Amino acid sequence: MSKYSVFRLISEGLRGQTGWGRAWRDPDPKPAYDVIIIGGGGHGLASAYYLARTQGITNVAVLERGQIGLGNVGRNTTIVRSNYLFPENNLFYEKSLQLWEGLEQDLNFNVMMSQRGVINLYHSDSQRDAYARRGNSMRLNGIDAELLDREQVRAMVPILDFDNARFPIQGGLLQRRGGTARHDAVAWGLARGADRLGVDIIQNCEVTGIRRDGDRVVGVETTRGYIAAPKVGIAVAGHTSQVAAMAGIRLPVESHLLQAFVSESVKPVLDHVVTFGAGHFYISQSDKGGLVFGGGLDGYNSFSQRGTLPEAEHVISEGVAMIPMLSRLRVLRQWAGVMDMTFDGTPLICKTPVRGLYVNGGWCYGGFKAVPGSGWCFAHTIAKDEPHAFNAAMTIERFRDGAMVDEKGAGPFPWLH
Amino acid sequence: MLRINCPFCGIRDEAEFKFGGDASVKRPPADAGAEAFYLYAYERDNPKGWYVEWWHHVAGCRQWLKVVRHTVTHDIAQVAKAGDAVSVPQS
Amino acid sequence: MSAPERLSPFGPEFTPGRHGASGGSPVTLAERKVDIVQVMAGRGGDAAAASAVGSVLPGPGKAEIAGSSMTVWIQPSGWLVIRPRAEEGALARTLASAAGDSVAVVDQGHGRSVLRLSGPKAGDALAKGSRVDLHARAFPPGSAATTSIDHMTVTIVKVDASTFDLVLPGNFSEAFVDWLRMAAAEFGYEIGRPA
Amino acid sequence: MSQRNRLASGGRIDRSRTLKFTFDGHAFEGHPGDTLASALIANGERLVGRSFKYHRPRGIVTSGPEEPCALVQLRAGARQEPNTRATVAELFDGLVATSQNRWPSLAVDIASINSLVGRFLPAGFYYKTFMWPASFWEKVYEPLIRRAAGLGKAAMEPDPDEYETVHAHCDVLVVGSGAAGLAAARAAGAAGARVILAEQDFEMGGGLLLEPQHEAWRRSMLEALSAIPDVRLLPRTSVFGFYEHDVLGAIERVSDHLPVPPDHQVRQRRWTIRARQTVLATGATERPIAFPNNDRPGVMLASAAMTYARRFGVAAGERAIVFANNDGGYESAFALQDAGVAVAAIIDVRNKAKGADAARDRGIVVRLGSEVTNVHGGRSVSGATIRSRNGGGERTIDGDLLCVAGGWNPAVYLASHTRARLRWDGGLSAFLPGTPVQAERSAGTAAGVFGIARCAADGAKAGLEAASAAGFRDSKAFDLPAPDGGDADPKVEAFWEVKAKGKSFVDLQNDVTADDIRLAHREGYTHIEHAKRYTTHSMATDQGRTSGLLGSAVLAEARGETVQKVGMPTYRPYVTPVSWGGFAGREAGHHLAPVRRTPLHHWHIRNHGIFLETGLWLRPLYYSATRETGWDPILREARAVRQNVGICDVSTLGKIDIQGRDAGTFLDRLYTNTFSTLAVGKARYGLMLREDGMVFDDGTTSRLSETRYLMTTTTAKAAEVLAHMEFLHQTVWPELDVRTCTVTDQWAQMSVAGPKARLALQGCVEGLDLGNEAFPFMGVGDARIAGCPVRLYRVSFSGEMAYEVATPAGYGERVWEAILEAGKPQGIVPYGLEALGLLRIEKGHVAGPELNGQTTAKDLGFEKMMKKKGDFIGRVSAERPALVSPDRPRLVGIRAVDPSFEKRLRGGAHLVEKPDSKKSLGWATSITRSVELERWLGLAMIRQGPERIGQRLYATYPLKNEVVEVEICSPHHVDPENLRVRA
Repeated sequence: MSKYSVFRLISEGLRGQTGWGRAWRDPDPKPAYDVIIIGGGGHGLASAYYLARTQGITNVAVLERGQIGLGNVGRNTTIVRSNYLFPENNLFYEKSLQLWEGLEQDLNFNVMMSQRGVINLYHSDSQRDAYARRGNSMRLNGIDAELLDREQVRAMVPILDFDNARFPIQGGLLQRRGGTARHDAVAWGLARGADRLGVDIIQNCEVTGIRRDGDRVVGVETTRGYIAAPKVGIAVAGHTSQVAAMAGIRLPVESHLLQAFVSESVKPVLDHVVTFGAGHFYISQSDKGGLVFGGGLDGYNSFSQRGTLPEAEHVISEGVAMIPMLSRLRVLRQWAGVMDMTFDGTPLICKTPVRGLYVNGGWCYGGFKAVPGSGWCFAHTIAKDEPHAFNAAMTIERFRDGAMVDEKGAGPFPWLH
Repeated sequence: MLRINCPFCGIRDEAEFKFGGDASVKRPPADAGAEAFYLYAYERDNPKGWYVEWWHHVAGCRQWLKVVRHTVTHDIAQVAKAGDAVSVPQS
Repeated sequence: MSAPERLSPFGPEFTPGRHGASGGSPVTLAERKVDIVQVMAGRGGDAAAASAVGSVLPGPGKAEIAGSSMTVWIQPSGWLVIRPRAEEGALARTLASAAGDSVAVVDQGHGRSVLRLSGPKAGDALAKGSRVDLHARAFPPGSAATTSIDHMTVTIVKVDASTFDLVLPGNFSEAFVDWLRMAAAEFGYEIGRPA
Repeated sequence: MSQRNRLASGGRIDRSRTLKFTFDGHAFEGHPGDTLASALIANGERLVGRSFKYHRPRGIVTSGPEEPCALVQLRAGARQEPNTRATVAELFDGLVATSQNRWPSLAVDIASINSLVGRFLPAGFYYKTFMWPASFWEKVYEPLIRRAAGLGKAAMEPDPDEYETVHAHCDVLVVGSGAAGLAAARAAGAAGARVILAEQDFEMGGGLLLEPQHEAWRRSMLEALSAIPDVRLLPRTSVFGFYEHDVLGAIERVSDHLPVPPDHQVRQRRWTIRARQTVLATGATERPIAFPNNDRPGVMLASAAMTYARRFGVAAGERAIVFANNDGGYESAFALQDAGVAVAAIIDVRNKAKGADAARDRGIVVRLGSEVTNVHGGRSVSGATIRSRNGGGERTIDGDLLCVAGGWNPAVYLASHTRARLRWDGGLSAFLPGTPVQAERSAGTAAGVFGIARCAADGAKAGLEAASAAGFRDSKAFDLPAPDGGDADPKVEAFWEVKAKGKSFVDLQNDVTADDIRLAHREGYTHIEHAKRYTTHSMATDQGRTSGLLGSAVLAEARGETVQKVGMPTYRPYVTPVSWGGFAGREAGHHLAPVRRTPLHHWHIRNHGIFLETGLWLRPLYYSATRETGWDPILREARAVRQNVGICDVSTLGKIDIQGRDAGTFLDRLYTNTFSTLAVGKARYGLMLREDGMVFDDGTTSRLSETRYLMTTTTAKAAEVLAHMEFLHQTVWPELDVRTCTVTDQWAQMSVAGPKARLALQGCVEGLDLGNEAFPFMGVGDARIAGCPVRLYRVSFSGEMAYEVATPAGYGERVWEAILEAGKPQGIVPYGLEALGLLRIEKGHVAGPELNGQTTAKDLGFEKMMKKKGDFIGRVSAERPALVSPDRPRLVGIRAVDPSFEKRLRGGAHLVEKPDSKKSLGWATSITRSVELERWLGLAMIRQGPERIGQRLYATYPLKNEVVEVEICSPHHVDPENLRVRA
């Protein structure tokens, strides 16, 4: 397993780049593991990585139905931030952001984490106050946040429409440490990192059943045979309901479509991540030059990974309204991911009614930025059989108890979160 | 773009409608207790396949319609009036 | 006692004149001065509603048009009764007393406005916003459809091959004309006098 | 020499007119009918761009929308657009184009050094480096990468042009107007179907445009189509996406062929087409072969070189070398020769070729079983090295044009969007559309049918079938005169890559080589999606239209599997890139959303109202004719209300008419409190919950008769409340006799508030005794003002004695002015949203910031409004343990201890026990300067709030490093006993 460095790159360059081996192995499944993680996406890979890295559990398998990293971690708008309102969320996402900040050196894989700043625009005094409540909450919890006025926003993002807008921009809430990361690289880097610590990443291995002995889990049936494990973690956001149902569990989760778009690549015009406060639109420019952007959910349950026309109209209109100069650029591609939407917009990282079975899902919009934090907390929860303080609120029971963590106040309507 | 065949107005674009969630859950009677209301409000089958859901023809005849839609293909098998029974295709 | 003249919901800039591209046959648009009453029959109230309105109540997707009066289906057991403008509130009062308890009668004379759009290109201009198929085969005269145009809920009534009456939400009347001006500019358009 | 490569005759250009244009500042000429690409070739311009990563010189490779290399910056100033494919940009007089991604010039590009160090920059190199030291990524490495990346430059000004959308419906949509498309449209049109025929090119005809002998047939078809009223022809229209439910998106380039759009005309128009049936007659794209230096300017697809000669009357070179794995190369070679281009040789990888003898008869050297192992020349091809595949030495051939015929990829993009699985065709070595899953069928070359006559027949069949499927079964027979010729055999020898030393490009735009794909494979990125993402193959603006299959083939070989097994990256919308403006249509700038105006809007404008966008509404914040600033106008208006009387436009409140025998019962179930017992002629404040127990909305509802109520909702929730009521009535309690409808727009409504409100109104109200006994608090009555019918509600939001006056919208201004006139002696002033907010905060009335979906009735101090008996929405869920926990934040008032206004309280501040404490006890929801108490005060949600009344806490606002000491108090800062409203 070769270490990545500029020196290695040069020496490989002199011999035609022929010396690189596989980034991660391609093992056959063993009959049994200490922990099985179902799902080779960002969260599953991160969970396995941190099980090995921080919990010392290396006899771990990640079972992926197809190829790793091609679900939501490979189809998002790459934004990383921790600008949440409630402490239950902002402390968790801050932990995640801190892990992001050291991830490249930790993994020896450049995931191109770029802390270019995330600006949420506000368009009215009441929206400013709501953002201030959030920003102040972040600051009280030790997270960076700045409230910008209109001129400060103009200085940072001059291409916004300050003159002819239907919903004029009054200012913005800035988190400088927020930014973007190269989404595919995160999956690959985590896979390589977990593999180096001994984790088996098994692709083309679909879980078809969860075997129980009474009230506890004993293993999983797969398309490559039965695999035993006393602990099984589900990390298949988008399809959490389907996998949980294999263990007879019904969840407060619905699956919805979230779309993303990329424009052709142009020389740098936008240095930050900017979100429109008068609608659903967010945008950043990738290192390759493409403008990567997205909007809200399509608003109805879906497992389709296919882009739709109404959302393209909706999102792109808001984009042009926010940044009129985009009008003459062209949009290249549109795609969609399947989001687990919970009934309060906050995820699940918790135990289930089945002993030894854990669930990590319900990521709503927050999945990508949560990847390292989610893996770290899930690994802790699995290893210790109890949640860490960071994910203590992210239970299934909170809905029965009335302890929702509803940042938007949208209520039990998943498609509105 | 979904096109929904409103039993009153005919086939119309998604833009005229608002989604209203799972139509297979039924509001419990007032005295059904907390658990029944929890299940009603929060737990879902979330099927990957045929799904019965509410759509409100809000920019049309303002009727709440029951739509049988496939959550992978988005095909619509049936659109019924609120009080009518629907049949869910097997597959 | 008759009420004073009311302000047009289309705003002060909706004044007669020719705009947009010149030549050809322009799209014409004009406010219709009408009374509008929403009639909603309760269970078993359709007959009472019909007898109060005094004409056949059209079924879904249809409008019953007689001269400058029309009755437009808008929802199950719900219609808009549109008549040339007369005494303020009189149409609603008359219908309410004629229809009785099983029918809800709501005056919408100020809550809705009616814009008449005509000319050979009227349908083409409308198609820039109307998601409903307005082609003669799909939408012959006497058809009515409530739909969304530029995020506003609009009821389109086809009066004849090249004439549409658009029933608009009162508070969006000006915004709708803002949109229609853009849609019709390439054909040229003429704002006519209210009638 | 001007247009030195222009042929003396032939082609579809109009030589009688000359168009001037510039490229990189050099002046050139072309003709109508040219694309920018054909005109550049005519003028001998070879080098048109630099590649993305290595900055290698690049030329024109194709003649259509699949062009990966010839991307230019088109136009200048605010209209400039980057990455425009020269191959589809129509030439117009005065066109200005510049090359991209080079510095200081196209010919001398410093960054082309990347090409020299390319061996150190393989696919994914950035994942392996730039990690040390960690802080250098954002500061050093990334800025360098960002600057180097990106092709063209965006205009930095708003787009001056307009766009629009059109909704279309048809029975049969035909995409593509080649022989198959024309025949399909004609067949469907003759059957009586409504047909739309969309063609991305500016001329209808596709491949027919290349053959003069087909011109008569093309014309007759177009004439016939034009004569059918229900057939719509849309040239310059690219269908970019095939979506669910048979909806397709298309973009029409209305004015892109003109210097600027004509008056009242848009630049582009986006069509949303609802098609009962679709015929995809989208043709095929020729594909390249990978060999060293196959990216040099002058290496071109053979069909493109033929197109330039036949359609545009230009010679793409003087001496062509053709490299082929199929017969198509011969057709192109002959076409070039016919146009006067010398053909140096045909290098055919096959050992046998049908056209070889014919070629030799024409004097063309044919080398069977051979391959091209290198291309000579830097900024332009000067020759090629070839060798026999069966061994033997290499030899060099001179030539300035290398035409590559690697086989055909049917354009399956739209079919792929529908999720139809692709089907492998061994003869073509290409994927064909599989079994349709939506209402579509492919025809002609897109379906793997080659030859003009066969395409026409296939198209006609598809058109008839589509019409029949759309319900037009009684198809009239129509005469389809068969066009002749063009029976080339499309079969190829599966040959993808010449194995020789050097950079063999697979994806020309993203600079992905065959070695890059093999490296990805070695590193475990063996799945096509992984290999694609790791190398960025197929991810450029052309989405791999020419390169996609080639990449799969290289990967397949590395994996030791078939191309069929490896598959293709998924094609997603858009087939060709679509402008943002085209998507936005009219919804740009100020037209993003329609403006909702109250009936008093123009009065506000005439009287110096300063507006705020609230949802779609525009509402006056305050009125100021002078240069008042900051709080001055707001305080002035609020004081007038507290001391005298003010009038405020509240027309935006939602209003819902509720009628029926069960209207009272219905309201009892909607609201937490009871309405069935409300007396006729009275109003009552009501609170609504969501089913999860959180507060949904509030407002007053009046009983107009035994069976009729009028509900008011908040401005923000008006539409949601009505939808909620319809849901409950239609799906949960259909047995109730109740009918609802919105009457928000029917009424202009104004609040007349202040101790002198009665006096003011008495001066204009006719027909209603406003005395406190006759018309007490919460009374409702009808009257007239200025001859207009009005309804008065004695309700108050400000905390002062107040009346809401409603009048039919058309009378709003008249009534408003009459009240202003009548209130003059009392000093009446109009007040806006800001003063309204100030007053309600002083009074402790909740609004948006408190009704934010996160608060329960108990949180807001409304627990007494939750009736004990009977069902209502939210009753059960509101009792969940965490929602009744005493620890939840609850509504209280807060006041700055310091009575000066120096230390400012702000909404969004958090409440803490010590000035430097980090533990938030709650937050300030609504803050104002008080006119009554002369200090900052407001409302807050604080844990154990009511128990803390009298305590001092600190309002901390770390975003501005502000801390203000506050006292916790009742939310009702003004008149807590409610004496004024009842006065």
